[in-house]
Amino acid sequence: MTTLMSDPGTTGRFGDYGGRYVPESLIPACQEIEAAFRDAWADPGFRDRLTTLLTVYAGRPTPLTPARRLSEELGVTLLLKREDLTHTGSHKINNVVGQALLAQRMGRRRLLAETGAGQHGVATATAAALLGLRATVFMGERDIERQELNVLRMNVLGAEVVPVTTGSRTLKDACNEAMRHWVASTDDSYYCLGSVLGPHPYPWMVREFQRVIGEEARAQCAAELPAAVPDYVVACVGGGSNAAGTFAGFVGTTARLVGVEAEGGAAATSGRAGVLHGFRSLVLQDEHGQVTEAHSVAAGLDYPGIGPEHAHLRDGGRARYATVTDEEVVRALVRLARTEGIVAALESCHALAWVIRAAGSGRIAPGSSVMLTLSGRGDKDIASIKELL
Amino acid sequence: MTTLMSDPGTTGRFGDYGGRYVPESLIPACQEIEAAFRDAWADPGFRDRLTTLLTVYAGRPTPLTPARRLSEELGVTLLLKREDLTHTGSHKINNVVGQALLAQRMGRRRLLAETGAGQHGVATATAAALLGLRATVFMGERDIERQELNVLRMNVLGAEVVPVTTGSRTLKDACNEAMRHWVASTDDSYYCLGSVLGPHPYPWMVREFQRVIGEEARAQCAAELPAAVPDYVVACVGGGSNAAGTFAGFVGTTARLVGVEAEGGAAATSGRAGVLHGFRSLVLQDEHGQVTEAHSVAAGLDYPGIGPEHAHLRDGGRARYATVTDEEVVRALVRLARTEGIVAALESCHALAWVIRAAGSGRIAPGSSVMLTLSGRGDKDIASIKELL
Amino acid sequence: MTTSLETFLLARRATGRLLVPYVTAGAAPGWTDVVRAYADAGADAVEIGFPFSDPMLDGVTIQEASDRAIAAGTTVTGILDEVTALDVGVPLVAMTYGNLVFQRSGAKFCAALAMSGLRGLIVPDVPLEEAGELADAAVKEGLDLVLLAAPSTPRARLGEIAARSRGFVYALTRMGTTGERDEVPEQAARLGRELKELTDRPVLFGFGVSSPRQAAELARHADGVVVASALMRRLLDGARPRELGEYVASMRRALD
Amino acid sequence: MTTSLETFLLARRATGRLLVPYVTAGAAPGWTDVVRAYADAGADAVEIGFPFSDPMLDGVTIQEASDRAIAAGTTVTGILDEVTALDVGVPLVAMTYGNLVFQRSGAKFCAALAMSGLRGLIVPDVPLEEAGELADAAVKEGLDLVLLAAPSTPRARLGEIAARSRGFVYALTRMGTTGERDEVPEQAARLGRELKELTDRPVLFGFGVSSPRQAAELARHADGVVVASALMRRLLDGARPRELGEYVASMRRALD
Ligand SMILES: Cc1ncc(COP(=O)(O)O)c(C=O)c1O
Ligand SMILES: Cc1ncc(COP(=O)(O)O)c(C=O)c1O
Repeated sequence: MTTLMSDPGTTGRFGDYGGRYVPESLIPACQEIEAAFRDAWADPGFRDRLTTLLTVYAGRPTPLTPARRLSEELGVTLLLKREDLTHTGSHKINNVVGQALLAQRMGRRRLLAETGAGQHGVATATAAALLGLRATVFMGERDIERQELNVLRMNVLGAEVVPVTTGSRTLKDACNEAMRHWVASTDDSYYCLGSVLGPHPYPWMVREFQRVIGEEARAQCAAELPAAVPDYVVACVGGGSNAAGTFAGFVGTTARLVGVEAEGGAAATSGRAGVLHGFRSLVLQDEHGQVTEAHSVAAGLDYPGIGPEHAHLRDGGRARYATVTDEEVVRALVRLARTEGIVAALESCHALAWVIRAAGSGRIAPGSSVMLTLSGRGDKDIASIKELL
Repeated sequence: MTTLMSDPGTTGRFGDYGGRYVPESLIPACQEIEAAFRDAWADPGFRDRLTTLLTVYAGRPTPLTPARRLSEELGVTLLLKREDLTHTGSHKINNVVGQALLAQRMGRRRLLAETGAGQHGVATATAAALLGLRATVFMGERDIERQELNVLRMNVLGAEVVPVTTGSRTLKDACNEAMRHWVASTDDSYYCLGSVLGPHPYPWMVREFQRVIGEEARAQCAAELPAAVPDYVVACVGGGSNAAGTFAGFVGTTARLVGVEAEGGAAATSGRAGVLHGFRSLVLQDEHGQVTEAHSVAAGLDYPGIGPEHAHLRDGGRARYATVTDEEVVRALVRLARTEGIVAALESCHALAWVIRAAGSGRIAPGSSVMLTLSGRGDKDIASIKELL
Repeated sequence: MTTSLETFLLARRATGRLLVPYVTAGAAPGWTDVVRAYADAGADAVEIGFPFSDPMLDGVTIQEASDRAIAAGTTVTGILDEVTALDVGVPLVAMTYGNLVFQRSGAKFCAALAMSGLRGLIVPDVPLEEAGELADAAVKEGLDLVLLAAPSTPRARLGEIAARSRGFVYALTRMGTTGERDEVPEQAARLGRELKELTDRPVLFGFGVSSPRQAAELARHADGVVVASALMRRLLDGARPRELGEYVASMRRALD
Repeated sequence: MTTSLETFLLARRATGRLLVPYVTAGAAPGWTDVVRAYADAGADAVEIGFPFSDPMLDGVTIQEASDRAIAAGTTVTGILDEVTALDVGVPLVAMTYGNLVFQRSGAKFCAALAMSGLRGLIVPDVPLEEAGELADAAVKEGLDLVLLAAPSTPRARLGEIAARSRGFVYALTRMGTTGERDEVPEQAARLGRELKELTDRPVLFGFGVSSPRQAAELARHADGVVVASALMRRLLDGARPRELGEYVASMRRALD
């Protein structure tokens, strides 16, 4: 590969990672999606339609909010990229609108999706309703219990939510089940994957659909910061889509890129190379190679792998990956709420918790500027942190 | 009064309605707020600060989304003004940011607010946190039970939520209690009223802070519609702030203005002239003059009065006020979700329910254009409509 | 009795401090006996609350009394019927909120009050600016419309209130709502002094007068007091008219 | 036994249809007896599943078998130890997922399999494009890396798969995951015909072969069948090795 965060070619490799580790039955479907995406992405008409929907429907561009009071407390200039203000409340919509348009272009009539916390499921159900497609969302039985509200949202939006009762009955099993279902229905169904994961072209395509975060933020930083480019660009990492989209806008600059994972789901830090859900990357697994469950206070980060491009960025040193504890995250959520009036998603608060810690310890030098992607809003988390307050 | 929806002068009268029916102890506070608002509203510096916060913080301008699939089904061109995409999820933030800036300008250190469903309370807690003010929110004990999530949001934002245990223990009692508290603390506290209600200058001031909805929408309609102006402009009416802000942008055009109330809280339709919470307007009351409770599936419309300016617009025939049933509203919510992927607030779905009915009956002629203000998002309502689906 | 409220109070003031106890009409069965007991205990006038669903200026005690009264079916017409039959030798003053006053019109409300023999009217949510028509109607019916003055009222405005109030000037001891408090606020003393400088009309303190000692202390700065919550709390707790009369008598003694 | 899987199967095919039953290693205590019973009942080879936590291509039955096996402490090393001691007269073929194969490296994994006497390897999530290195390593260890072909595979690609697969070509009867189904899909017949045109290697159908009748029907379009879920469901339901052997024998009879 020549330039970082560019087209990974037909093999879909990011250094040692990525690829297309799927059963033969899915190969034609993946190839067809890759071809359709290449074609669409080069078509100004498609780009226009996407931009129009993101603008008039999903609320883009999202603001870059200077966190004035918190900046003062931390001694750094903190800018928040407000993905929490998008329709459905997280960056997931950027990707889903893109893929739904692609599915429509390919003549597919149904979207399949996996979901953990339910954010991607809700976004998929939303895009399906918007374009008149059907949606089937796979969700672990345990997550269904924990995230009842998002299940209801999907129902209201007309999506079918299929409980997954196998394995740990959480996100990774929902991925397995979505893929199994896809294998059986590639003719009429399109698998709308929710992060920079899965077989080629998904990690690349999802990053491209999320690139809008980083590109907007970069232009907004140029207007906001004397130095035009922030010293740090920080985002939380579950699968890594909001981070990938953010980093894509800054990878060619001097900004230091930091991805922040949950301590209990830190594939970049504690994972080993492995193959899961169609791609090779860093994966949390036991000594025998059985994939382990990730655990964090943020359901959206409970994924035992990390997007292959992140593994590559880590190996090359272009991005750093850090972890924070659940306790730091909840404290960060409350602190942001009380200083800026923003209740952010627990996922996003991982990025913030790292900034708070790093600014406190001097690791981020006083006076530095930090661009942080606030990937989603925290309404969904309020009930669950009730006991932690 | 000369022009409709202009400055109501020092008496705060809209025809027969409005005024300042408050205890003598509040008169200086009301006068001081009126003077401060007149001063601020004429000050480009204040306007700039407000516009900046609405833009970089609250997510304005909000899009005008063409509801393509629903339009086709209804045979009209339906455009949705997306207040659901603002920070905290409803138009309430427009008003609250304005009033919080005013309070700060006046040297006040605490915001008082009443809240029913909790949307205005959350918005107030948000603006207070943003500007480093304290917030005390009065909320009926029954509403606290029904809207636990919004109570938690306010707590996380650092606001004090005071349960109101008197009367019907809902919104109107919360208003009474907020006013009582305000009487005792005008020196350091500012009463941040949530709709176009209360003593002068509130109905006027809140309409001015919400005017941004109508002004944006009018410009967006001009770009979107061949005729530049829609045939109908429709908004739901609780106290009437989102409708007032919307109408303000169109009152000088040929658009027909329609406010939609809940059948069980239809002050414009079933109310009689009366005095409540500091203003004269149409009020739901029994034959003896005791104010009755409003009842609707949308907690934010459970107010027994209507803003005085709406009473005036009704009397003069410039705006029409209609009612819809709870059942129509829930059906409208599901229909919008399934055709457009937007889960709107039950309050906003009142406006939609009327459009669906009127388009169906031919009252809105086929081919007409309708601009509808979607005042908020429906996440807060999902749990409560679960049984109604 | 045909003397106006103001004339009556001025005459009484010549010989001592004024005491005006309050009762919410309908808050207990036989509430008219309470009015009688107040008068017998030495009240100079009695304030009768017409209960309203949303008593914005009242504290919890009077809110509860109002709720009870409304729940028991109390209506303006019903109160007026009962009051018509009531002659206790001192003037009766109605106290209620704008929504009840303006049900039909201020003029009709005043006429009905006058017809039932009431001599005064207090409407806390109808301040100076909104009082015009109502004041005219009251004058026409020989009813004294009492205006309120607050610690926050600027001096120029106090003058206007003092000039346009009839019967007496109702001076609020504090900025809060009604209800019992212990201290006598310094601002009350100031308000009393200012009003006394501005008018010869009686000036009565109201809001939070909760003990004979406090009543006496307040009355030093003006012409007397209105006592409401302290009495209504006892009534809600089950006190009989006789016991309420005894409490008023103790106030009377403290003032004399 | 040192003959390669492919040589062995070609020889067997000369005399009849091929039957390859499957068992998840560790899904029940004494699972090696199941392997033996299969062989005794006339299996031409036995497929041994190395359980993986996330078996993307497997249906509920094999998922459950895998979960049970993992919960019981089954590991790759443990399986290999047991298999080393196992000689049942027909070749054993490992079936597992990429993550277990690439734990250290494909080469080491192949070496370990070969050392334990396994003759073939099936890795459903390692398709043609990703199989390069692994295929080389397998060749080096004398292990046949079996590739899959699907009803969705275009003809040109089928040719490549047929050319690069070793041991046999694993033809998927349908696009869904493993599990029992009743019908014999038309697409299976087509896939079988095409593969037979493209290669002389044995072509075996797998996925959803759930009755002797169906096995016979499928085998008409190719060289034989792999039977998995139908057997594993019985095993999960408590069937003993002998009963499983009887079921395989009934398949055998149906094929012959
Ligand atoms: C708000 C939010 N942020 C972040 C994530 C993590 O996903 P990713 O790492 O792909 O951005 C999720 C996943 O559900 C989410 O909902
Ligand atoms: C979403 C939403 N819409 C409408 C309303 C009604 O208020 P108003 O009539 O002042 O716009 C509310 C009040 O809570 C609300 O939350």
